[in-house]
Amino acid sequence: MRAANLAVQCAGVPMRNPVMPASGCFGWGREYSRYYPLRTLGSVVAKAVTKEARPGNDTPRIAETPGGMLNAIGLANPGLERVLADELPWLAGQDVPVWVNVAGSDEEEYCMVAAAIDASGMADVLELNVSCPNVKRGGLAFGTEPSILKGLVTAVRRVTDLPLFVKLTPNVTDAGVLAEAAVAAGADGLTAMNTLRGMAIDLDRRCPVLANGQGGLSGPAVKPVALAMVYQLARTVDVPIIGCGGIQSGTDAVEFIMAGADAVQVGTANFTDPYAMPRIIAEMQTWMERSGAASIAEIKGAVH
Amino acid sequence: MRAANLAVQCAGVPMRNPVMPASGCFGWGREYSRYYPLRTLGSVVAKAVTKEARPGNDTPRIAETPGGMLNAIGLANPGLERVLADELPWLAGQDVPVWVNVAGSDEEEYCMVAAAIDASGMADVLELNVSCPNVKRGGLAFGTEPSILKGLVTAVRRVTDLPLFVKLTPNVTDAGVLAEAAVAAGADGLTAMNTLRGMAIDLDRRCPVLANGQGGLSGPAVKPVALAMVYQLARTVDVPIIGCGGIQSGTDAVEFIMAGADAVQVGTANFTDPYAMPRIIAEMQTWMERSGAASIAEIKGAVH
Amino acid sequence: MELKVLSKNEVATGVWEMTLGGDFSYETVQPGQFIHVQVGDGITHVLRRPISIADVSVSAGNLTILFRMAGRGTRWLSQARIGDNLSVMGPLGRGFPMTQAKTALLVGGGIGIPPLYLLARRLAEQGKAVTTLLGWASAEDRFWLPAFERLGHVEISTEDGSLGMRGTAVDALAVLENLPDTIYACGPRPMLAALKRWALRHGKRGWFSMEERMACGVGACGGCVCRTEGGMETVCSDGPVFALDEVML
Amino acid sequence: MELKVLSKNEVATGVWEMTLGGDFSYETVQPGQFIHVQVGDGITHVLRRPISIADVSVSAGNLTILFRMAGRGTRWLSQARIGDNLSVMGPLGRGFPMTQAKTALLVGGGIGIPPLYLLARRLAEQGKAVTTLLGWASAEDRFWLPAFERLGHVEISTEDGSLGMRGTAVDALAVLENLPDTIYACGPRPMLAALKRWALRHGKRGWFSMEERMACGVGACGGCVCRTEGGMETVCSDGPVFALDEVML
Ligand SMILES: Cc1cc2nc3c(=O)[nH]c(=O)nc-3n(C[C@H](O)[C@H](O)[C@H](O)COP(=O)(O)OP(=O)(O)OC[C@H]3O[C@@H](n4cnc5c(N)ncnc54)[C@H](O)[C@@H]3O)c2cc1C
Ligand SMILES: Cc1cc2nc3c(=O)[nH]c(=O)nc-3n(C[C@H](O)[C@H](O)[C@H](O)COP(=O)(O)OP(=O)(O)OC[C@H]3O[C@@H](n4cnc5c(N)ncnc54)[C@H](O)[C@@H]3O)c2cc1C
Ligand SMILES: Cc1cc2nc3c(=O)[nH]c(=O)nc-3n(C[C@H](O)[C@H](O)[C@H](O)COP(=O)(O)O)c2cc1C
Ligand SMILES: Cc1cc2nc3c(=O)[nH]c(=O)nc-3n(C[C@H](O)[C@H](O)[C@H](O)COP(=O)(O)O)c2cc1C
Ligand code: FES
Ligand code: FES
Repeated sequence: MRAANLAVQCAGVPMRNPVMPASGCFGWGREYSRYYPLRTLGSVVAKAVTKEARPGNDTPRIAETPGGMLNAIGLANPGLERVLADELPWLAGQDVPVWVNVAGSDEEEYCMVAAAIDASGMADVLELNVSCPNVKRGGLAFGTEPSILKGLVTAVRRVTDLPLFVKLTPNVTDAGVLAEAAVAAGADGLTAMNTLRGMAIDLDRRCPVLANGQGGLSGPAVKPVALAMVYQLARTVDVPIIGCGGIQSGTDAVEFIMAGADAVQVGTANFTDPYAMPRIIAEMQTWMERSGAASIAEIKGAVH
Repeated sequence: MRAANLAVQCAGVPMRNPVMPASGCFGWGREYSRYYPLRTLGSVVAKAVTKEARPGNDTPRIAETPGGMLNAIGLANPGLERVLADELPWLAGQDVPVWVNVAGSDEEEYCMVAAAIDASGMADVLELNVSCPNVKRGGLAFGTEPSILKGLVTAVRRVTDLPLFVKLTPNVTDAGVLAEAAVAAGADGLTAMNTLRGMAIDLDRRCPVLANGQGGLSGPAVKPVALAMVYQLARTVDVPIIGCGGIQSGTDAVEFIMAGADAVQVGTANFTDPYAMPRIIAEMQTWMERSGAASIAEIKGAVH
Repeated sequence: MELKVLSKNEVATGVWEMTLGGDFSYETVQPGQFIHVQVGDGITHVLRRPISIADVSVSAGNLTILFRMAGRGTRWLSQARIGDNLSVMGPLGRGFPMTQAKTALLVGGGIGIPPLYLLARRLAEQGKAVTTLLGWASAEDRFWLPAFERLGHVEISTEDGSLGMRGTAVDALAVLENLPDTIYACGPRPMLAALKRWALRHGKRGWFSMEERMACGVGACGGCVCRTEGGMETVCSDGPVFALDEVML
Repeated sequence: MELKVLSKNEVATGVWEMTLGGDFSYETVQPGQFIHVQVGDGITHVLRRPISIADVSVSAGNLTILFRMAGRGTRWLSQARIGDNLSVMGPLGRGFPMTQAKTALLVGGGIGIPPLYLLARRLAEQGKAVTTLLGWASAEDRFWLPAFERLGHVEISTEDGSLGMRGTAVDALAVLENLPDTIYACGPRPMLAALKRWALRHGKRGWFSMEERMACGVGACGGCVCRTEGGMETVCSDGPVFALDEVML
């Protein structure tokens, strides 16, 4: 048994370990701080923030599926102003890097939110959620068309010097092309992946379970899809990659690291077990020590 | 309790019920005929056939994942000639419609195989597997680029009058566009869906589990993705749709019918339970009688 | 935390009473709060199931839940054996507030009835006059009726008229002789909507416990919101109990 | 079909012996055939697990398997309780052929040993002289050693040398006094490859039982192929037993 050091650097941001929550699955951090101190984590990732408050979709917003779940929260958030006033100040005092997930309906909104969060000094990393439909370009998601994505990342890059991650959607023919567009436009890293498009049906009521009809699939069911995406991106671009999708255990996390990820995000598993992330960190430590891996760098990309 | 009639017609082919195996998951039918007579089923769908025999990929070809499995069989089949001589004659004598899944590396191969199977008189329906890489067009799968798909379906349509189904891949940005291309080129129906791209990693060996690296994800894990795709296609095109992906029970099958499918295919569930399809048929019957649905037509598309 | 199954009884067809013991903050439990119970191994079910705390014994160190086998998750729960450990989060949410009111009307429909028991007991212990209207589909669905009867006056209604009056718990409002100071209710949405109209018409205040599909159970995911006069609020942490004049039905 | 767990014993650390009874075609079982066992509820595990039939009693109507807890599926199996029903397909595959040979050499490594037991018993019953080479990682991993010893001569090897000679079962070939007519083997691929070289060198024929990840178990999915001189063949239905000169290792 060799001691293992889990510390990593992601786009220049030092983290105690490579484990952080997935956006939207950890509120503003406060909700889980009664379970463990947030500085247990490598970083904290906040919910998607938009310029104005958004109520989100009607309920039901949640459906369970085999090995996973669907959500259609609809970017519900209190809006930039209240996030800056009520949520980030607390989070910024927790001695852990803060990632803020930024969303919008057009380039201006993304830029405006990104610039304001940068200016507040309360975020360490910005993560662009590009699964939102682009209202000015026929509702096509920002993350599905390389030229639109390039335009968006170029615009946001101009207004912030914070490390900029782009969170890619798996609902595309070739994520590699989108990744290249994001990196060419100045993204410092990529998060793979957001949810898969899915649906559940309520047989008794003869309608979709979710009020919104469709939703985003997450949880262990999607893990193989996310692993394949991380593996592909690691062969395509040369920036840090955050693996995300179905991670429930320390060995799941190590699999993503071996596929080429620098760090991982944990979403749905927090709902199954509020202590999921501290447990995952401990399990990674144990696995590494048993296997004689002294650092994350030693196993990163091992399967390539 | 009203009696329920499960019989359906798909592109003119009458079936006793809407349940058939998914290609590649039921061999040539013979393997499961020791468990129940094949005429229990609505149809039988054979494995993918190519012009020449193909050995397929190296092993491991199979990996289990949470709620699903990955496969990378690699179109292993004995080739057209032996399929016509050894496999289809038996299957054609089983008093059940026969679907043959056709694959190839270029348009000529698809056309040649389709024409020969049509000429043999031993198939009732052809199903084009368009997830194969197109060797003449840079290895891009036939099913990912509308113009390539249109060309392929147009070409095959010219050589056969058999009902022609196109089996779509979910690994695209917008399956609706591919569906429209297939229908415009003369497809009589669509099967949704083939497998999702995925990967599993063997931590001990520090390499992908599958010899091929990537594989196709199937099983209950993908059911929400398949349901969303069927729902979308039912709103996009006006041809029969075969729902496929993660169906394990009669209520799963009814969900696909309600999403807009005319019939369903069952793949992975055959491995979990060799009696899966007769059980699914019985469960559909029970569900329909309990819910007062007299026919499949009565519930088809109910959630729209 | 892990709680051990101490006892388990089917109190009506498909309705189970289960007592759980172990390390838990029993002394802080408010009526209307719930536990969030893991079902299965984390793959078959990734989501926990919210179940109200029907009763609690601080001295014995246990709590009781009552649940209906509604689907796969509650079926799993009904198959837990005595001695098994369950992973439980809680007590979660904000419960029914105790007010200065002297008389309380409790209205429960079907599987909305469990949280009202602990409430009725606490109110009775404070010397309040408790009237309870309980509604079930049919006589054989009833559970814990004698327990409620020990705590105050009870009116029963069943949809098929097989016990008490025919109709829902709300229909029993018609037979009330005196109007109560405060209303507490839990049950199907249409029942709550009808009760809200009645309460507003009679100028009564009160609290409703709401149901919504949940993921996190702690206010972090935004899955379980309900519309209130103040905007969208989470059922799991702003609720499940809301003032009847605030919640939009 | 459903078979009931009749007994269950941990015969070495992490290695379980389990006897299953119920409706099954016991009389047709050939040594080397396997059962395909469902683990879990069809979601956590969509694939069955292939396990060799280690022994069978036609008169008592039961069969015995021996399995190592290798991962999640076999862990689930090891947690089955006596009286539980397991969903089992089988007997599947083509077993070891019985030949005219008078002397047989059986070579088994680790968890490849189980199918050799029924084979040894059948050979011994036919009056053949059976020599068995058994290899384990370490002395405490051994199981069913006395059972094999009752059927013929046994040579043991362990990788750490804690029992018998140090090395693998194949290394024990060196101590054989007489060469056998036929060879039967099951175990890790490198062991089989070494044995194949030895057999070809000595002009011996024989059969190997192969392992591959399986889905259907009946030759329908093409998942479990192995390369032979005749092309790709399925381990589940063309095998698991192949002639040693046919199978490519
Ligand atoms: C605050 C609160 C307290 C509750 N207290 C009780 C109680 O004391 N006794 C009791 O029997 N039931 C109670 N319920 C309802 C109970 O949570 C559901 O019946 C249960 O979650 C159904 O799970 P299932 O897997 O059996 O059903 P399925 O229909 O298979 O569940 C699928 C998914 O839908 C969710 N779901 C289904 N029905 C409901 C519902 N009515 N409310 C919320 N989520 C639902 C499940 O949690 C799961 O995520 C309560 C619900 C809430 C929100
Ligand atoms: C014909 C045959 C006979 C067998 N007989 C026995 C026996 O008698 N006793 C015994 O202990 N084991 C036997 N095995 C191996 C046994 O099937 C695996 O150990 C078991 O499937 C592992 O499952 P798991 O879920 O515990 O492991 P995991 O590694 O979690 O399994 C993941 C997946 O890989 C497959 N897999 C993993 N290891 C193997 C393997 N070595 N061979 C085939 N598939 C594998 C599993 O079936 C499953 O689909 C046999 C295998 C075959 C093919
Ligand atoms: C309830 C819920 C809310 C989510 N909200 C967001 C969000 O606001 N922004 C975002 O980029 N991703 C969001 N996601 C996606 C997750 O961050 C993550 O990419 C996805 O769930 C896959 O990871 P998992 O399988 O670990 O959950 C959300 C997911 C869930 C389940
Ligand atoms: C082992 C295996 C082999 C397959 N072979 C083929 C094939 O030859 N042709 C094809 O179109 N689809 C093939 N598929 C995909 C299935 O037909 C089906 O589309 C997919 O598995 C989803 O359905 P399921 O979740 O019910 O398995 C195969 C799937 C599996 C698991
Ligand atoms: S369940 Fe997550 S906010 Fe209520
Ligand atoms: S497991 Fe399907 S062919 Fe062998």
